[in-house]
Amino acid sequence: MSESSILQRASLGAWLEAMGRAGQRVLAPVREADRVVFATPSAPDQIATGFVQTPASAKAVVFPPYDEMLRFRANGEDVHVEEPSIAAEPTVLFGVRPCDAASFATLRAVFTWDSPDAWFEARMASLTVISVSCTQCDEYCFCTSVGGGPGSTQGSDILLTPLDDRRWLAEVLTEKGQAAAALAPQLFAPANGEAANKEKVLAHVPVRFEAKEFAQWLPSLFDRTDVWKEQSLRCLGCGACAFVCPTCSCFDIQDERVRDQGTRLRCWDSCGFRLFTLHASGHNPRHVQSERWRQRVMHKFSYQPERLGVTGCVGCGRCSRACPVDMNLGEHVRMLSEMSV
Amino acid sequence: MELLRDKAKSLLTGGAVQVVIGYAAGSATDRFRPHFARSADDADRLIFGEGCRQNLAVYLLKPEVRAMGKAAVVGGPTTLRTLLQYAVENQIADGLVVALALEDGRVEELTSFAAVEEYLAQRPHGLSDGDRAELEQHAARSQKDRWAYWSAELARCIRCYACRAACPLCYCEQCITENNQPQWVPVASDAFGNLEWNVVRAMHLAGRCVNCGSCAAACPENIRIDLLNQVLAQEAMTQFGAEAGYSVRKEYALSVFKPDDKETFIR
Amino acid sequence: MAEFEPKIIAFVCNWCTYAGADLTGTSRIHYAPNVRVVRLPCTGRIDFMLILQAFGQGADGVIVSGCHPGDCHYTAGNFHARRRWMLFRRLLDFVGIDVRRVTFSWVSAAEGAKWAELVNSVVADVRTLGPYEEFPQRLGGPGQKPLEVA
Amino acid sequence: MTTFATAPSASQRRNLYTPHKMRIVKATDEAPAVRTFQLQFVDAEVAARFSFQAGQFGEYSVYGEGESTFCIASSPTRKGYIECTFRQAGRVTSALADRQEGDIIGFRGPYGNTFPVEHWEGKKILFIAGGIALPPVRCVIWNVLDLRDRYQDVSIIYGARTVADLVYKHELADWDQRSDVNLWVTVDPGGQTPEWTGKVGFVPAIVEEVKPRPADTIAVLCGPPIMIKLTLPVLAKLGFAPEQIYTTLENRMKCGVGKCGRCNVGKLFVCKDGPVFTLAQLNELPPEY
Repeated sequence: MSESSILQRASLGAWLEAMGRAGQRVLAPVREADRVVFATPSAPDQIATGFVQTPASAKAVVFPPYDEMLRFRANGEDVHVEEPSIAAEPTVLFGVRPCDAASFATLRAVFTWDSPDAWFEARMASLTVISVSCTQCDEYCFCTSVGGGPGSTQGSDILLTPLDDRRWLAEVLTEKGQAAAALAPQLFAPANGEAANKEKVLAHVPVRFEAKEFAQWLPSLFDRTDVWKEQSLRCLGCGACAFVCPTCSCFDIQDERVRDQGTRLRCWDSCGFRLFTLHASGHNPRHVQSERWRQRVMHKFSYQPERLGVTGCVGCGRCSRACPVDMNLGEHVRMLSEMSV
Repeated sequence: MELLRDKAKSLLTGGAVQVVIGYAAGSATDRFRPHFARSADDADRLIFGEGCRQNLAVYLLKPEVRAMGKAAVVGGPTTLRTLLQYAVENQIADGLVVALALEDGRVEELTSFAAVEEYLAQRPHGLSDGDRAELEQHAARSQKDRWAYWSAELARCIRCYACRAACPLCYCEQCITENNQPQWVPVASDAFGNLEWNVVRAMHLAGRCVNCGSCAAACPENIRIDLLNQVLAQEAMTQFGAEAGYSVRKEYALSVFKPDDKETFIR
Repeated sequence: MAEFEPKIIAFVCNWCTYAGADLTGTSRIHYAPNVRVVRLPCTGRIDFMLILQAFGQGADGVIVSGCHPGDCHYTAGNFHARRRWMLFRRLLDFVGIDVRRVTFSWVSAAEGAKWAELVNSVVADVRTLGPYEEFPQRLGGPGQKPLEVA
Repeated sequence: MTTFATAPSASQRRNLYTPHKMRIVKATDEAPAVRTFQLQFVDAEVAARFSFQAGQFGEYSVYGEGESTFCIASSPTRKGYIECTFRQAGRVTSALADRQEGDIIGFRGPYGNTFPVEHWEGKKILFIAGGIALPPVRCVIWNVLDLRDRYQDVSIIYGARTVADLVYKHELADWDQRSDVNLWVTVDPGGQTPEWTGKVGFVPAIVEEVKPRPADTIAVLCGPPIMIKLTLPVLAKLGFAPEQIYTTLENRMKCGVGKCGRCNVGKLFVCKDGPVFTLAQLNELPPEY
């Protein structure tokens, strides 16, 4: 279904305006102070370039830090309950990396299996992902170890690859991609053979381990408490890795109340926290940090691949860049996979 | 570096300590990671440099590390001040921790709180000129600008609690945020919840914080939450002459009072 | 538009200020009805979070009052409170919260008149400052913006 | 002020987290801090469509405090209502404990898998429960007793710390009267009262004393971890195979529909792949519960 064409980088402004006129909210990596965050660029030159990856992921577009699930007000013995609308704002996510594009498949697998989550479905349906291939990477990237790659088209509606500083190779991959391109068809010129140059400009991301093979082997390491303890000795048990991670989807359900009215919220949660599995009796099936670190690795590299058929990690490296004590997931998993040899 | 490694090896092989908590090379040239040296080989990986910012004293209260036996901890003045604040708050007993104080490449072994106190007495107190200047610059802004800055910055907080995890003095078994009867500090990362959390964190460290900067270094959103602690440390100094982590006397700013504490705003 | 009537929450200690406020009533002294009094055992128990909770649930001004230093029923509660207030007020100011809306005072059980005067002056001050709209409201509370219904 | 529209009726509901409203029609104090609520759906349409099987659980919510996970303690053979029994332990259960008859609470469910009661027809059933774990077993007991002729002997061994801690006291008395039920009720040593006529001793000891025979028998075992740990070897010694022993796991839960990620034991979600497991299944799982 993918057709390639050439898009002049200078024409990005026209394209973004066309999206705006079509009622699309555009989110892109924008430099704010010393950080690159996802925001609505006021002009195309505001879109950040020359960075490997944003510190925080873009998952908030479909799975925000907190969601109001319902509101209620007491009414004598009865309760008035009100549900927020499921409608989602049409959004174009521009300039994310191929690993981010691939991460939406993991979130979709969790939120739509068995009993679909209405908000997630509505937000995904109105999201168009236009990603930009990676021409540079750093020590933390390991997308090529988990089935992805600097030029992977997985999860993207359109993938742009910077052939040089003037032109993008544009691969239109889905209907949504076609709809986005159709907003300004005049900007896209035929590729006539340029697609072959794509591989040359892509970053070289060394393969650290083979995820599929590792997923088979990992369950047998469950009882190696010595290994898990040694790896997680320096882990402080915060939620930074889970909250910056594009594929972490665990959440908490909390009620907020002021006198006789209130709201029920879904909030981000992390398996690294003590309360995550604490029973009312005080018993905690995962009461030490090494067990929580084991759960993080097992969930992403064994349980999700086996149960949902998706990788639980897209190798973006955000957790390792954000960790206060340099817990490097790619490095740790490579060490675990080498144990299997 | 060699001095540090040799010192660590002698401590370990001599059995004075069972683990030396220091730093080792990290994922990138500018990254360092906490390193638990328990053998001479481990000690060879010990390094110290500009990027070593996580206060290693935080590990002294971790059960996994305590189980290793007696520990030596590597660090600068703020790590040493943490040890004295631990002493004041009865978290560790004297003689149980060896401090390896590092300054311009020299290593000094301090095996008692008294030695640490004396070492710190000869070092400059209070906020550094840089910290003070930055604080003044923030404080000099108008109230409207201060609120605009802080309400925007705190709204970015994602409540990952890396600040709490990285802070050696945030060691409560059950943090106020984990109390849900009532849920004082809301769980959601909304504007009110974030403001409440960051004010509570700063106030619960008032008069205790040693300004090691681990909280700001850990924040994935790069919010300058350390400024909130510094302004309280500065106020505790000017109002009560109290500074955390410089003595083992069982008192710090909010644990004691003077009947004639002066203030200008109580009617 | 009706004149703005500020909502003032007063956290008072049970032994002195609450008794003082009671005396104000029994002495038939009139004072502004905008204040809602919350009784706590001592200023030492008046946690700074209460002040934030009050603003987060719609208060425009807060009064915190208790026994004069030396009179504390628990000997040292107000001494500790004073130190906390000194640091907390500086932090609120640094963050940009309008500290003119937070009033700390000592009111003894005999100072019925002072309580009335305190409340009247705080209500007047806050009335000129206007509603405290910029303070973030607690989720689920009346200050929440209306919901786009399903 | 916004006008509050009542939540759309069940059929249009796509938001799977909105609870159904249920009215407390009967509230019984079973033991200190342990209460049982009998609940009926406020919305008749939901009541008509609702069905569940023994072993399934639900999320019971008090608006403003949160949700709590309990099994449905009544049997699916009893129509028109469901029951839940809970101990007051935290924020939500404390709020639930304050509710009176006539109040409205929320309910989401039924969730999780079930005890395969229909496959047990023609077999002997042995129920072993401890303390507050009788409710998840009771729903199966009444399910079996309401279809009594389809099963051989039914034996129930139930113990609690003290006499006052025994739940469903009146039902224990009913079961005691019945000729087609063998009932042993015990209290931990020191928990008996002068008038106590039942057994005295820990549940594992009583099981050893009763010596149930494994032939053609299904065992349903629920209780605190310590009781499970000490009862399993007794059953093994008596010859019970792991496939014959069923239990239900209690994990911390929030969503109940396999999304919030916290209730897993190894690769299985207790809320979706459980809460009912055979001992054989549990033996394959890592010791993470």
